[in-house]
Amino acid sequence: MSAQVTEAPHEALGLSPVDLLRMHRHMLTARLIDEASLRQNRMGRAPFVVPVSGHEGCQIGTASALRPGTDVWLPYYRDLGVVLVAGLSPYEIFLGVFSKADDPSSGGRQMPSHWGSKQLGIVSHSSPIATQIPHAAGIAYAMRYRDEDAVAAVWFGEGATSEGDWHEGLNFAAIHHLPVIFVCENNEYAISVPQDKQMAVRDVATRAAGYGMPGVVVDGSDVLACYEVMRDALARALAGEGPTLIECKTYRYLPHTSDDDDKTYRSREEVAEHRHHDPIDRFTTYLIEHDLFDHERMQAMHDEVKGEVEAAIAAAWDAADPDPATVLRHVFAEQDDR
Amino acid sequence: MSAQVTEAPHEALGLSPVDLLRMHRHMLTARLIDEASLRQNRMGRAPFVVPVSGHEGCQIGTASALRPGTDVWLPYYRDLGVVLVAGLSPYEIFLGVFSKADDPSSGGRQMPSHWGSKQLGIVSHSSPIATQIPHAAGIAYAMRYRDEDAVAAVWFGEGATSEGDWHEGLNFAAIHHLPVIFVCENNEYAISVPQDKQMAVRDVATRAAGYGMPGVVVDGSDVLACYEVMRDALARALAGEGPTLIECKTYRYLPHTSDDDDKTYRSREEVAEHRHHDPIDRFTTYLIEHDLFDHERMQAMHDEVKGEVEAAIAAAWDAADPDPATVLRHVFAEQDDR
Amino acid sequence: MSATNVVTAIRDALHGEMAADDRLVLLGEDVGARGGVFKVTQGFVDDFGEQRVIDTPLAESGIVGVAIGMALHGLIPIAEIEFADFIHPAFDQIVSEAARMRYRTNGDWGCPMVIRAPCGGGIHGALYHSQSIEAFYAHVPGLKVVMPSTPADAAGLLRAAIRDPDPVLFLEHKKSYRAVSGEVPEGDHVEPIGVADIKRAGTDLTVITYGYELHRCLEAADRLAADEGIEAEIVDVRTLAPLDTATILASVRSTSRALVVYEDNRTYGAGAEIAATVAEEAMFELDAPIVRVGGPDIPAMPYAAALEHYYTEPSPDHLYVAMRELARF
Amino acid sequence: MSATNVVTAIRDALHGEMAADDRLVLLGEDVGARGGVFKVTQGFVDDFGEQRVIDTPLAESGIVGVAIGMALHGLIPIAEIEFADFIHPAFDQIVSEAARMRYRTNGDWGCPMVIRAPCGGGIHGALYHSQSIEAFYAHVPGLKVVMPSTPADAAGLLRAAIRDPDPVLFLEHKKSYRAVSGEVPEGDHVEPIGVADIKRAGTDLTVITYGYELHRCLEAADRLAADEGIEAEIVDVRTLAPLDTATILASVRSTSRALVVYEDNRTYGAGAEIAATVAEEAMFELDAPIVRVGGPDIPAMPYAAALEHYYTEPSPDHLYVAMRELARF
Ligand SMILES: Cc1ncc(C[n+]2csc(CCOP(=O)(O)OP(=O)(O)O)c2C)c(N)n1
Ligand SMILES: Cc1ncc(C[n+]2csc(CCOP(=O)(O)OP(=O)(O)O)c2C)c(N)n1
Ligand SMILES: [Mg+2]
Ligand SMILES: [Mg+2]
Repeated sequence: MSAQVTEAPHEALGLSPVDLLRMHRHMLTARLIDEASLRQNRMGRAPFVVPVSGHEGCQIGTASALRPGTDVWLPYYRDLGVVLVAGLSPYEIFLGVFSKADDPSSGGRQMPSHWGSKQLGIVSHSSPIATQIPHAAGIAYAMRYRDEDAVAAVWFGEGATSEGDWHEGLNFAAIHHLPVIFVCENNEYAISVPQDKQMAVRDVATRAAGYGMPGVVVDGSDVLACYEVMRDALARALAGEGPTLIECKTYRYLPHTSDDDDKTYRSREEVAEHRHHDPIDRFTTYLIEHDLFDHERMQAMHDEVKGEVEAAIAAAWDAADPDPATVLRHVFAEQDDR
Repeated sequence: MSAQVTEAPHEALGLSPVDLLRMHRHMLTARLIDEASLRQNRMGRAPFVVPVSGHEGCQIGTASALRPGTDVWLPYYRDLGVVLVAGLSPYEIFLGVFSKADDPSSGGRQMPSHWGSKQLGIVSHSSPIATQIPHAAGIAYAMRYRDEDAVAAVWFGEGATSEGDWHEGLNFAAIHHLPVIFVCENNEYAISVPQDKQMAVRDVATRAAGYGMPGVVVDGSDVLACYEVMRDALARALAGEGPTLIECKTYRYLPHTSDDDDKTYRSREEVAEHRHHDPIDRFTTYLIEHDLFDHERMQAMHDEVKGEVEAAIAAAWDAADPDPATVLRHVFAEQDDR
Repeated sequence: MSATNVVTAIRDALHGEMAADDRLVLLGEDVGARGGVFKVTQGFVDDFGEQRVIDTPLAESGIVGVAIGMALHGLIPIAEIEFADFIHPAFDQIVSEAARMRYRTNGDWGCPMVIRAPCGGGIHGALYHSQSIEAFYAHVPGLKVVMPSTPADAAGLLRAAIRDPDPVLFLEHKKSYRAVSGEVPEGDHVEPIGVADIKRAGTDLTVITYGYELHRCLEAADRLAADEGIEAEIVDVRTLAPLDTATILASVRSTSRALVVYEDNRTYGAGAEIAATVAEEAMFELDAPIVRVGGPDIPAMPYAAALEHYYTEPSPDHLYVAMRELARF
Repeated sequence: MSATNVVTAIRDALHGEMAADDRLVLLGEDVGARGGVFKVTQGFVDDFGEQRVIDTPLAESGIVGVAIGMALHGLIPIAEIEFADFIHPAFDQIVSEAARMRYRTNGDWGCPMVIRAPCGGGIHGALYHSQSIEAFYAHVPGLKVVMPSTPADAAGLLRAAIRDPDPVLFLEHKKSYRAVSGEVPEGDHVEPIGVADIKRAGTDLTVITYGYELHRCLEAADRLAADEGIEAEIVDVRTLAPLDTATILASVRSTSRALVVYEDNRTYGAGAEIAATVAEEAMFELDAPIVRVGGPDIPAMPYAAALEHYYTEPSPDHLYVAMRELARF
């Protein structure tokens, strides 16, 4: 078929079959962790979980263009896919879900999905929305100041764009042409608030021009398209051309969190309609069309990842809880800190 | 000359000679109050004053399109010209400059130029920059809710556009298509910070599109042009078409305040160059060209306004100071309030 | 009288006020179709329409700033902050604008508005869904800070807040929403702002508290009375600002012992003002030192059950023990 | 030793630290060509370049947020808030982010940064250029709050703040900038954060204060000693958080009388924590009730001279009188 005769999209992007299968596996891992976490929540073993399903394409697509160990990640709570690419393991994810002592993000102090790991360059974020946007600009300023060949990438929802911090962060980054990439995962809702009550424009990317940076809209269910715009933004940033605002059109298949009831604000039909554009199915089809994958190997990978997730859950569940005696620690630096 | 044969610009705007002379007088009054205030400051009778010189064109041009008694004014400290149009008298202005008990804005509690008068529909503002932007949106929301045929207009400098409140206020106004007009007096500096350190775009008006409202750039030294864009924005707002962002390109001839030394951040040549576009001279020339004014009448008006200002200073200086015994009052409502 | 829980009492009072006065508008995140994350405004958008029940953008400073504008132009806005932990971006609008509008205009402009915020911990909300914020705002002249702990007080004080000519921060302890039930007077019952309430009469010591800690103190006091016949008088502050020092001092003078209990981290917390007031006004009438029991000086409650429990119950029966020790001093 | 005023002491110490460590960057409004509205950073942009002396956009939350990012990536940012009154928009970034970064990551990430803010009144700054803000921030675990009042303390504590691994809010009373002069130790002199200082020894009463009030108290105490031989011991708190309770309590125990003086409006102010601590720890060692003298509960100082004066000097010699009365009690 066509993919054989002309250069395939992934080839044009310089992505090898190994790269593609890694990306696919990350997407599948995110999805299976999501489903397993919700089961843990219903079983009463996880008081609070944050779904990702639907966002895997834009998260893994954009994140895969970065360079672990070099670039810095500023994800938000929805970004399970991003932190998997950044290097958190399913086991570490579930240490957070079960708020265990070894949870790398916070040792069980923050809610699950409040990511962080200095070792992996994942910057800790809080619950308050959009506060990490100026942090990304400051990190990018420090990168340039220190002559690092690196960028800071920050992810957020379309609701976050309404906060003053979002505005202040983008403005500062644009003024100083900083190596930072702003990635908006526009899933049409901020909990229950639809986009038309969040802003009077169709595309968040429209705002980029007002700051003096390029704005790009991309189909979040197309993982390769997301990879491509991120790769280009990375090149711009490294070339000293400044920040880029990327808007990924996506959709959240599940409730906002395990505490939410999305039936109060959107119809089942609407959700079902969006599921037809599942980024994982779409990418699977692409891989099969390009003879990089078949149903057999797909099943094998599925079983393998499923087993990995089940093992992670079992191990994390048995891990030690935080010691209450530590609750007063780390308000300020201790000997070994800094 | 040409103005005689074709319709003159002011005729096209539906402005009568009386209207034009009132506008000119307001501009002249602002300028003479400004100069007199600085003299009072140097004499040690006014610890703190805020210059307006250079902004008269955009302030009186935009303000003159509104309807005193109907529309609501949200000026900032630079807006001496706006509050004169709104109805504050030179005497009331100097009650503020000398922080007298009868100062309509605050009874001598706030610094001079922190305007406010419920009777005149001038909303009190504080020193913190841009906080009045969401207030304007809220007032406009209330106007529509109460079916009033009115608009709220809010003025601010280009520096104010960097605050989160500016972003949040414009976004809310655009989402609800509110009858509010945002007027930016872009004088290229926020105290010492030049525009290129404030934003990476040439025109603040560029930001309007990102909120889903029209953005207009106008020459702030052309009082009639400012009147025209404001008149059009008023018409849009009253027609239910929502907010407009107007950017007036202007320049501040004097230091930021009587406490500032602008020689530290801009050259005398730069200031001198801008003075060539003095909005008052320009408007005077226009009036003379259209036979609405001559040097004699100009001199007469000048003397008349000068006398008015001197009388205002003398009377205000003799007015009563606030009684220290009142300092604890009005923290909360008293019987007669609300 | 009818028995109901705190969240229902608030919803009913709010609904009644909305129905009675169309100057009232609600604005906040998810207050519309979703009815608020705690369902306080469930169904309101159907009853009052989108013009009066406004789903705002995700911007707290804007929410409060817009509400101030509404208040300045004839409406009575009731702004909801989804969690008190997220009120911080609005600090400037509340402190510099709402609280100072009347003073800075020498009484010319007023700002009648209510800001509702679910606060407090113990519901597994972690660092950013468990905070106590009253100490920051009680210190601000021009702002009233109310924190009811029972359904009756919640309904009565909410009506008072809505009818107050000045801005009122109305704090609702989210653990009390469904955990606490009680009688609510029928009809237009209003509880005055600025008046503390003795929730339990006693002679051996005075416990001054508010918020969900009130219920922990009541429980401990009853056990202490049963076990040892020690009778604690419990003063529910209810309004942090303006503080009802008269009621607090009268009780302390009658028992000669004062224990101040609050959930917020201890240092520079609201309990400091209460303890300082007692020390200044009634020190020589005390038979024992003033004792404060506050939360640990850490940034709110951690998530893990074991850690969160340490915050609310640092030691078994810590309130029971504190009361007993003070009574026996 | 050399005599200099507070603003010069701060400038010199800041300049020295900048020269010694290129991880330091300054950011704020007008800090560049203008050298800051109080000229603290005058000439810095010429000496250190625009990369290290950053004129920021007019956005306080952004200033602090960007500084946090810098601190997270190897720099040591020193953010200047032009006036403390304008720090409020940054409340969330300071409280939710800077102060909580270390705790929420269980020690993994730290946030070494300094936020400088000129505060306090008495310089005809009116409501929004005169505010005291220490009470809001001293209550925040994870944040250190420092407020020096002499040139030597300003220089020594600024060095300590810059070298501290955690965020420090460094408050400079703007009336002290040029009004207060004194000796500054030569060289790399560091004053430890968290240690109060006895600025005047005395035996008859202890006055606990900080900020510009320290100088008013010292002046009144000297007159009182000359007039009546009453010797007040004056403790300069210097660091609001963490509070040096040991020094305060030791002095109070030695004099048996405690007067707490602060400029901020009285209710729920920082003085409440100090008074409450004395009441809890040393009540039975006192011969007189604890007395607090704070500012009136109004939103900062009005502009008109007569009104501003009422705030700082409500009655002639009010501090002198308060000390004498307490000593004589
Ligand atoms: C400052 C702040 N306000 C409110 C909230 C409550 N809240 C949590 S998530 C959320 C919606 C975020 O929507 P969006 O940014 O679109 O991200 P999404 O959840 O859709 O991925 C809200 C309002 C918060 N966490 N922080
Ligand atoms: C929140 C806040 N930050 C800082 C200041 C100090 N300040 C007063 S005016 C000003 C510059 C304002 O510039 P712009 O908005 O352009 O208005 P202009 O003075 O040029 O007319 C600054 C930084 C303030 N008043 N409020
Ligand atoms: Mg969303
Ligand atoms: Mg300007």
